Amino acid sequence: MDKSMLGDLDNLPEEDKLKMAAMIDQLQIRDSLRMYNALVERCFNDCVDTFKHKSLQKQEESCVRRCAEKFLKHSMRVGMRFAELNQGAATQD
Amino acid sequence: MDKSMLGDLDNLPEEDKLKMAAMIDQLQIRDSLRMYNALVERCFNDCVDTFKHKSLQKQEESCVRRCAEKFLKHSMRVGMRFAELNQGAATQD
Amino acid sequence: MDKSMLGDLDNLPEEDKLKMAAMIDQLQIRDSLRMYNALVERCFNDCVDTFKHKSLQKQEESCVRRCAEKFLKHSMRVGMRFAELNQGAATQD
Amino acid sequence: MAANNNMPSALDKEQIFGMAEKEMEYRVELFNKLTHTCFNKCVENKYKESELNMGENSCIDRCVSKYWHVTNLVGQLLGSGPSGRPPM
Amino acid sequence: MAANNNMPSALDKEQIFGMAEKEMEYRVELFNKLTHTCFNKCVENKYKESELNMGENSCIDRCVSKYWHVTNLVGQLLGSGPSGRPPM
Amino acid sequence: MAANNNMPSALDKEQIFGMAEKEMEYRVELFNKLTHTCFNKCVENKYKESELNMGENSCIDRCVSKYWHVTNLVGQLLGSGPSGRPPM
Repeated sequence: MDKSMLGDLDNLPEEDKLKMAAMIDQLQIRDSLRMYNALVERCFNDCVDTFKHKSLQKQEESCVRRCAEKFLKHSMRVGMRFAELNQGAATQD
Repeated sequence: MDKSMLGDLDNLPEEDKLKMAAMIDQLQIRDSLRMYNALVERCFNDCVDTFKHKSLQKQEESCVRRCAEKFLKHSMRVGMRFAELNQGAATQD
Repeated sequence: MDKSMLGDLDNLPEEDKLKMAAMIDQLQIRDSLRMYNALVERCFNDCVDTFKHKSLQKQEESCVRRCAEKFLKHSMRVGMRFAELNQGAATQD
Repeated sequence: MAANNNMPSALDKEQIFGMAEKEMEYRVELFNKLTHTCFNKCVENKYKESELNMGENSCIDRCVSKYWHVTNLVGQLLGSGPSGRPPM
Repeated sequence: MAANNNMPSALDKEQIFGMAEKEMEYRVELFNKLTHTCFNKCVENKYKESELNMGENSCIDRCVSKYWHVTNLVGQLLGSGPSGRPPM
Repeated sequence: MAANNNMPSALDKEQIFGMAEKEMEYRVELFNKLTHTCFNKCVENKYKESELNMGENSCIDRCVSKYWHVTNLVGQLLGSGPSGRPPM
């Protein structure tokens, strides 16, 4: 999207700014829910492989915990690096 | 979504209830079409591996049929179990 | 969608036809952006496997170029064949 | 988020619709991922038969149950509180 | 679903737009899945060249054709009637 | 696409909203694909620990950087001009 276009947003009446903010909220909710679904799918796939029981076994449960924690830490780190690159703060190696 | 919020839906005028019902219809249509696309992709991937001909070979066609039938039966079973869990009817093993 | 329903579109006032055209534009933009994201993901996955450096190495860069070019040519060919099949112009082998 | 006076404004109503839509999209996506994951884990993909056999059926039941547990467990970790319901 | 009197109401119009949108989304998704699947099946992924060779080209043509047949076959099984068109 | 007179019409406004929405969806999808891809490339998936170790951390940083370069490179090839920004 061109910046000149984004500039036009300042000219929108108050009501439209509210509408835009609501849209952003909605996208963030959808994104969190998708992330949640994707995280469950990943940790289930990596940690659960036997189906002799209906309930999670101890070692499966702790695997899922570590998987989820690790992924969240990873995701935060990626977010920081991504933000740096978006701001042009990246340096070469 | 909090239940108190869903409660508010009862206070919506008739017109909005219709709108909500239409939205649910639309989501179901989209979901069916996505399921259809995903089923085609899966059965194609699992059943078709040689490309010496333009048309489906007999054994590929019967593989696709069995794949689709099996997936639909699977999907129905998952749906029943999922509904039970949603209703808290699940018992431990 | 049933053809009789599409027929109803002709009865829509001018304003709605514009709205429909805008919707199609939006879907095409979304589709292009998704294709772009998917292409980046594929070429990255197939071409980049070592992480000793922050920047792309020469052979990785040329791999990505060939990957993207090849995929675009592939996509155009698929588009032509797909259009033929949609028009019922397909012949048997 | 919804109005307290039981007469939601236009913007509130749009948000209620939007939330309900996201909630349903989430449930559909959960169901779809669960279905595909358990098919991959439990069903033989040579498709020699179109029926699910007994072993596949019991694997599916347990897979759904375990997937549900993982959903609740991850939901707790993501901070949706002590109970095992999805974070909405 | 559409009004019979050729003057669709506001709700009907929204549904017509919605149906058309879903139909287009479906076609786009079908095309995308087909494209990625046939790329996986037919194209060498070392990318030694940026051109598609003859073997790849003929594989692609047949792959698209077979994918189309599978789409129609599954559509029939899902009950869209005797003809081979997608279920809409 | 936007009106020149700084008072966008209803249709223009809908398009501005639509464009902004697509742009944000694109960035979210880019971030998600990047996150999952670099997790696959860099993080040991036996999950013996819940911490990222030093090797994983430096792999992640480089992976993000390389993914960014590939995004820019492909953007250039798709014709978004000489600079390396995504094609919008």
